[in-house]
Amino acid sequence: MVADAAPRTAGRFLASAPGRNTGLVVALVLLCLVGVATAGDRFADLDNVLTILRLASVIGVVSIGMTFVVTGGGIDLSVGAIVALASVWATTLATQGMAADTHWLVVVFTALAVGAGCGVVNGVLVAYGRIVAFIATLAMLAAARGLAEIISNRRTQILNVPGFTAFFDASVLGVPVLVVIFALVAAGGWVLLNRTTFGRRTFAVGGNPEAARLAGIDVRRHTVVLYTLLGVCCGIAAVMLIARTTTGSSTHGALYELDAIAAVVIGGTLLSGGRGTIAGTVFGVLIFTTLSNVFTLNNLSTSAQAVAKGAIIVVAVLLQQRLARRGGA
Amino acid sequence: MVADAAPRTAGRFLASAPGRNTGLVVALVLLCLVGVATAGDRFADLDNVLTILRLASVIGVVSIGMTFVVTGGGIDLSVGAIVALASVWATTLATQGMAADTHWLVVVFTALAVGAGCGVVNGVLVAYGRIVAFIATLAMLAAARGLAEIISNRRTQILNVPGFTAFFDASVLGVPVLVVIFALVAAGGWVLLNRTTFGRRTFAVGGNPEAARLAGIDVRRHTVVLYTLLGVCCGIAAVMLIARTTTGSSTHGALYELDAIAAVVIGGTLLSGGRGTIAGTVFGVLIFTTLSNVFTLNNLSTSAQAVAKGAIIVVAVLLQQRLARRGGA
Amino acid sequence: APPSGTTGQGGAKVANDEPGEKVVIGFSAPAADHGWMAAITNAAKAEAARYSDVELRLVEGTNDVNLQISQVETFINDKVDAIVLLPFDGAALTPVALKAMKAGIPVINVDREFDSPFAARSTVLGDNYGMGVSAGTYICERLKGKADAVVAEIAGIDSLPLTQDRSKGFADALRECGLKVANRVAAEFTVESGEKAAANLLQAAPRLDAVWNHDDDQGVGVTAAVKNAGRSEFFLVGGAGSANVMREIKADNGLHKATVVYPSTQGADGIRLARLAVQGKSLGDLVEVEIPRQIELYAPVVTKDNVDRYLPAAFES
Amino acid sequence: MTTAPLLSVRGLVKRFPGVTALAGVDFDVRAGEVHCLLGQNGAGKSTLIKVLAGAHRPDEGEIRVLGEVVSFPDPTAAMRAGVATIYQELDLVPGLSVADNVFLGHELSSAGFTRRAETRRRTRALLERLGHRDIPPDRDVGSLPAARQQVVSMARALSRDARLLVLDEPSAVLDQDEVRTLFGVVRELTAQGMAVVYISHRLAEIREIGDRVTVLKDGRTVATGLDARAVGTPELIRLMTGREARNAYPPRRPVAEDAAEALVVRGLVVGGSVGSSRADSAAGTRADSAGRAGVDFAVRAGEVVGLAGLVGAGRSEILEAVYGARKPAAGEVVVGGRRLRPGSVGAAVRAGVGLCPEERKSQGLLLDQAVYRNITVSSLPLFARLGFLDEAAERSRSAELTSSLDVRPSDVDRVVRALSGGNQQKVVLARWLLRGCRVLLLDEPTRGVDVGARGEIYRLVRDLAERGVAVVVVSSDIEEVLGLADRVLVVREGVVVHEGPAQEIDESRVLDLVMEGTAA
Ligand SMILES: Nc1ncnc2c1ncn2[C@@H]1O[C@H](COP(=O)(O)OP(=O)(O)OP(=O)(O)O)[C@@H](O)[C@H]1O
Ligand SMILES: Nc1ncnc2c1ncn2[C@@H]1O[C@H](COP(=O)(O)OP(=O)(O)OP(=O)(O)O)[C@@H](O)[C@H]1O
Ligand SMILES: [Mg+2]
Ligand SMILES: [Mg+2]
Repeated sequence: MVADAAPRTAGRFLASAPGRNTGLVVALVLLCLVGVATAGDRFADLDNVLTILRLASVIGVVSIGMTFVVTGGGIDLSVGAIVALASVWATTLATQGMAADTHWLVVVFTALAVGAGCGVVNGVLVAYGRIVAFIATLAMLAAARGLAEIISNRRTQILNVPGFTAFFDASVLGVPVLVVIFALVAAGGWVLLNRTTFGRRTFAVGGNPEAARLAGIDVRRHTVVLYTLLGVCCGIAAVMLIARTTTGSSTHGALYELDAIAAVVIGGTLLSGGRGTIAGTVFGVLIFTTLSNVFTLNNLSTSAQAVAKGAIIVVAVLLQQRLARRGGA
Repeated sequence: MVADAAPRTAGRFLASAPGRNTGLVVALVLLCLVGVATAGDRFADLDNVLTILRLASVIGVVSIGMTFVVTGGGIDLSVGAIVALASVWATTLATQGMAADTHWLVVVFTALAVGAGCGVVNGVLVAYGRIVAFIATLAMLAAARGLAEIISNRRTQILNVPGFTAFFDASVLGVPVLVVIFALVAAGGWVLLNRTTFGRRTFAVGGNPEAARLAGIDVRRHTVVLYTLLGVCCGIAAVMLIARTTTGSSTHGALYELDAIAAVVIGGTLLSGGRGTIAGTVFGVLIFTTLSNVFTLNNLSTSAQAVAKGAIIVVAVLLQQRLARRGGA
Repeated sequence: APPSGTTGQGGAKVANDEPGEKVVIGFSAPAADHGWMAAITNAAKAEAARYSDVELRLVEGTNDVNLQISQVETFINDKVDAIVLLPFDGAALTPVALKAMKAGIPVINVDREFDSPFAARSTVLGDNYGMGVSAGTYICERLKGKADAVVAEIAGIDSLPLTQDRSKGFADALRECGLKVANRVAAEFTVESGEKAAANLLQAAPRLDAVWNHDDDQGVGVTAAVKNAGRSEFFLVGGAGSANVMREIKADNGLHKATVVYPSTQGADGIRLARLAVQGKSLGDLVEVEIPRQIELYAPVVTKDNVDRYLPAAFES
Repeated sequence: MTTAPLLSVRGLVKRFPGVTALAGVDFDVRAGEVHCLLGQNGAGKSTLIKVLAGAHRPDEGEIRVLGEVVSFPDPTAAMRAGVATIYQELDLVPGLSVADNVFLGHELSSAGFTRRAETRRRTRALLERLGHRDIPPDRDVGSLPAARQQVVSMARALSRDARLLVLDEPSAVLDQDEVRTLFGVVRELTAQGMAVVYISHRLAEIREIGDRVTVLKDGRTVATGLDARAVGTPELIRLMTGREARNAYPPRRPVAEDAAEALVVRGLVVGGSVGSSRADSAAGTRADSAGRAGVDFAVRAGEVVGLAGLVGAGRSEILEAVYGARKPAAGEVVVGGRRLRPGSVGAAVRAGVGLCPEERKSQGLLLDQAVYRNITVSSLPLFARLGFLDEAAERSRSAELTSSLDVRPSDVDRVVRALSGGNQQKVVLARWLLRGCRVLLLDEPTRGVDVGARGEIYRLVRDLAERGVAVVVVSSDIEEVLGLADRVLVVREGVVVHEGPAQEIDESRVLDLVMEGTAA
């Protein structure tokens, strides 16, 4: 027992909450080393780091929301479409008109409300309609994109609300507002998942819905709330995307569903539900974003990027698993 | 333990294998009625039916393979990319050269071999690398598309092998060869899933992998075979697509993963594994294909189509479920 | 509605516009997942609406060649009078276009060319290679004498052959004046992807002199990214020719100094040609009795000097 | 006394599609008593308590609490009325900590934030009361052995302010020592006026803890309010089964001296990945794999060997290692003279080894598949020609087995999930009967099995042994090990501490052996 005290301490650490992400941290650090080695100062530059973070922030917010839904045993394929719909709706002339007359917060609230609304519909279809989440949200994907196209008439809608741009273009102590929002959503998500009754119940609903029901949890209502939460995250992401591109468009958010789910799963959240980690998701998002940054800095062709991306995902996951297994998790 | 007789007969039927698909049949029939009502003879026309079937056949073959993987508790996001890679590889100049010198079957075998190879890689990553299927096949998706682009140099490759086209353009008793292939794959899939030890083990592996392992099934090897089977199906689909378009291209098979999984799930196969039906999958494919045909005939705008599609999916599933529930399944 | 007194975009009112026998035209194009493609479909729709004798069958835009093939098959089953086809992949749609032609339905091929001359009655071609050449030549001119100039390229969907053509033309033209593409990224023709690609590109290249962006719709995102990064040392050349960018060029208050038109009215041209072909009419300004086999569109560079000519025909992204 | 009983049930009916699980149940529970429910597997006990817990809605009948008619549309309503339940199937959430599981659904929180320290403190207190200060409140429940999970379930029931505590076979996964602790708690609770409904198939327990007994048969009350201490065992068995009781343990036949050794285990050290991760939180009660002596034993054809020991002594680990389901750190397994490839289930099965695992739901059964498919899953080649299955043959062979094992209902097309716990166990047994093994490993084969069926299983084991099968039985019921086995191995901390013929040892001696060293 004395003999293997050291490895055991290591094992303990690796199995602990921060330790469980060691593999991800290692993968990210390796990626950064590759970045520095191949692109030098252009990579290890404050501006570049901020660029990466800014790029990560939009999909990051969606992924945080997705972490809740997946932990709660669901899945949502419609996130990209919801982002598109919310961005379009929030930049319709009517909304912009209202914002110009009153306050740019109208734009923000419209996006959040549209996101939440779509989330509620998803949740109700899944929880009360008992439609498999995959199918229900696939239907929402089709419908929301179609609606976004109809509303925007497939035009890119350009935002013209001065206060809005001023607010989101600003920086707080050198950190862009978008990154601050991502950080706040991540922190809020972490607290919500790990420190509140709601979070506990989310694990229960995802891990063993029958047990959750027997424990007196209203599983269906909880499910609706989870999808709504993700919808609101999509609304936030839409606002961020409007700020970043100064537009609303039915083409926004393309393939977000795959990106978000990939970040969530690579972060260690179980697709079957019952286990989820916000920190893991944040690392997952950062890994994917850094990867494409390193590729671009190196001027890699898109095809080579794709092949390399596939290989790197596999290596990162294997690494993560070996480390986690040693931690005996 | 005494049961009421009359409802039971009805219930028995609805719960039986053909009965379980009643909802799907009803949905398909309704769809056809809508088609006849809105497009009349243009819908209920032999040529149109063949058009629907031809369209269904490519994605149909992929969906049959997907049914096996999903029933076995897995998922494969890389099918579209594998179709693209197989189509490109089978139409490289080298392959075509060999085919011209020897036999067009070279093209066919290349496509099948590439599909099988990708399937083996997927299976090994999932079963032996223990990488979550979602992530492993996502990596394959990126890598295979990238590879297809590299091989084809992002050019569409045009097939110039006369025997090939002649064979696949033919009809058997008025039924196009592509449709015949789909029918054969579906029939073979049905027999394999429902009448063989392999199929039975697939249900076991998907239903409870631990129990399957303790019952003496080599779960990992079985999983590899399942993914390989799907890879071969992708190879067949690639051949069919080459025949239909006379080209191989890295853009082939876009979003097949969503289409195939949607067809499989709407058909009644459980995404969590352990339950799967080939007939349901065939109906699922036909529903989606007929839907788009009815839309085409009716001149609906793309956006309105998307919204309608979303709504119809939800209605179809709810219908299916109500009927299934009455069957007490 | 009967043909109104107003003329189509850029077209002249000619005797050809007089109503003739009724023509049913099937129109199929790739998914309208970016502004230019949406404009193509919208322009085609608007063009068809101008003629009382045209009935347009518009089907779901799709990037699945298999689905597009079946749409054309449906047109054949329906015995439409003509088919206007903007194929997702020209080569892949060739067999079914051949089938349509064999069935006696004239096919007007738009933008992406079939690989068989028998597959289309007439072809309206955008000049993708020429577009790259135009952009490259313009950049060469503006950067004249700057041998160490850094030129970057933001391409569109990289897996499409047309993107390859554009890039090739661009590289060839730059080579003429001794420049080369220092950095190249690819976006997806959408605002968001443009923003992402540009954000990364701007990091990769700390100093730039000129950037060619293939598509003005993604250009909205590119502009936003440049603004976010606070960069302004270079100029932008757009592509496709959206009204937004042209207005910016006209005002001369932004980074865009020029854009290379890739006409989004090709679909509309296709509709007109289809109608004429079916009605047995010829092109007004040609002496020929029949419409020509092929029309290759020009890819002009729009600058502050000539923007007024192009603005009316530009598409709103 | 004239006061209304705490709980009174009249004419309760519950139908499932195709089955009437409760066909009219009446019984009363008084405050302060332990009311035992008895009945064969599938009699409807669990269904009854699920109705009482609000998990199922009854089709007919009424429930009164203190004379007032109540209805429990959902579990919350039942909990509010003071009913706390421990279900037969563990209803915990893996991935959540012990403390979180205990307070799931009634979390200690302020403004939505969980009060984690308080939750831990109260969980620790509850566990201590159940005699398990060794379970850390922060531990992920999914990583605990089943027996520990049962304790957590109990802590959870206690954490609710209940007037009526319902326990559905809580003792099935516990060893004798733990059952004693449980009884202590139950007595303490009833002394405070709480009523307890207790379900068990072990009649000795009923006699020890119960006050009154209600017997269910085919979903109906056949006797109620019997005095638990007065009523005789044969009488209870007759009420439950409708048949006369038979001698539980069939007679042993001496094993032929020259019988070949079917299974030989040499120097087996189990410290596989799963075991070692558990070991570190067992708080040093277990020796580490390093320096631990291996396990040696041999089983001759036709011999039944029993492994006795406390829960967590490592008996299941040994069986799993023999079966190849777990890779041993050292040692070898020889079956029929051939050494098995370690860590390969396939090799073991091919050599003729079968295992009925301890946790039948997660390890043994394909819950959503038909009974016959569960039975034939290990013997598919028997029914296949060129890979094609003869389903009719599968069904008829399975039906033979289910009727000989008295599985109820005997319909082989029913999904296993809808069977009662005991019947599910029989399905797992049927699987290996069908395959026909040389060596059969049974881990807790009678867990949750009713008395009648238990006797049948014993006879079955004997039958198999007489036909030359080598059987290894693990059971936490020491009496059962002694009654059934020819030879007994006592396992403690992964090591065999005693080996000898079953007749030459008695229960108290075994208890001494298993407890030694852990008593402190
Ligand atoms: N969810 C269900 N669906 C269908 N039938 C069910 C369901 N639950 C129980 N049954 C059936 O109801 C009957 C009673 O089962 P129950 O679980 O109440 O028995 P039990 O007395 O608890 O048996 P055991 O001692 O084996 O636990 C059985 O025939 C069983 O098959
Ligand atoms: N209180 C405990 N907490 C955590 N792990 C424990 C505890 N008690 C035992 N274990 C672990 O359980 C494992 C042995 O379990 P195993 O199931 O093999 O025992 P068993 O004798 O078969 O008991 P059971 O009768 O429960 O099956 C060992 O790895 C041991 O470390
Ligand atoms: Mg029970
Ligand atoms: Mg055990």
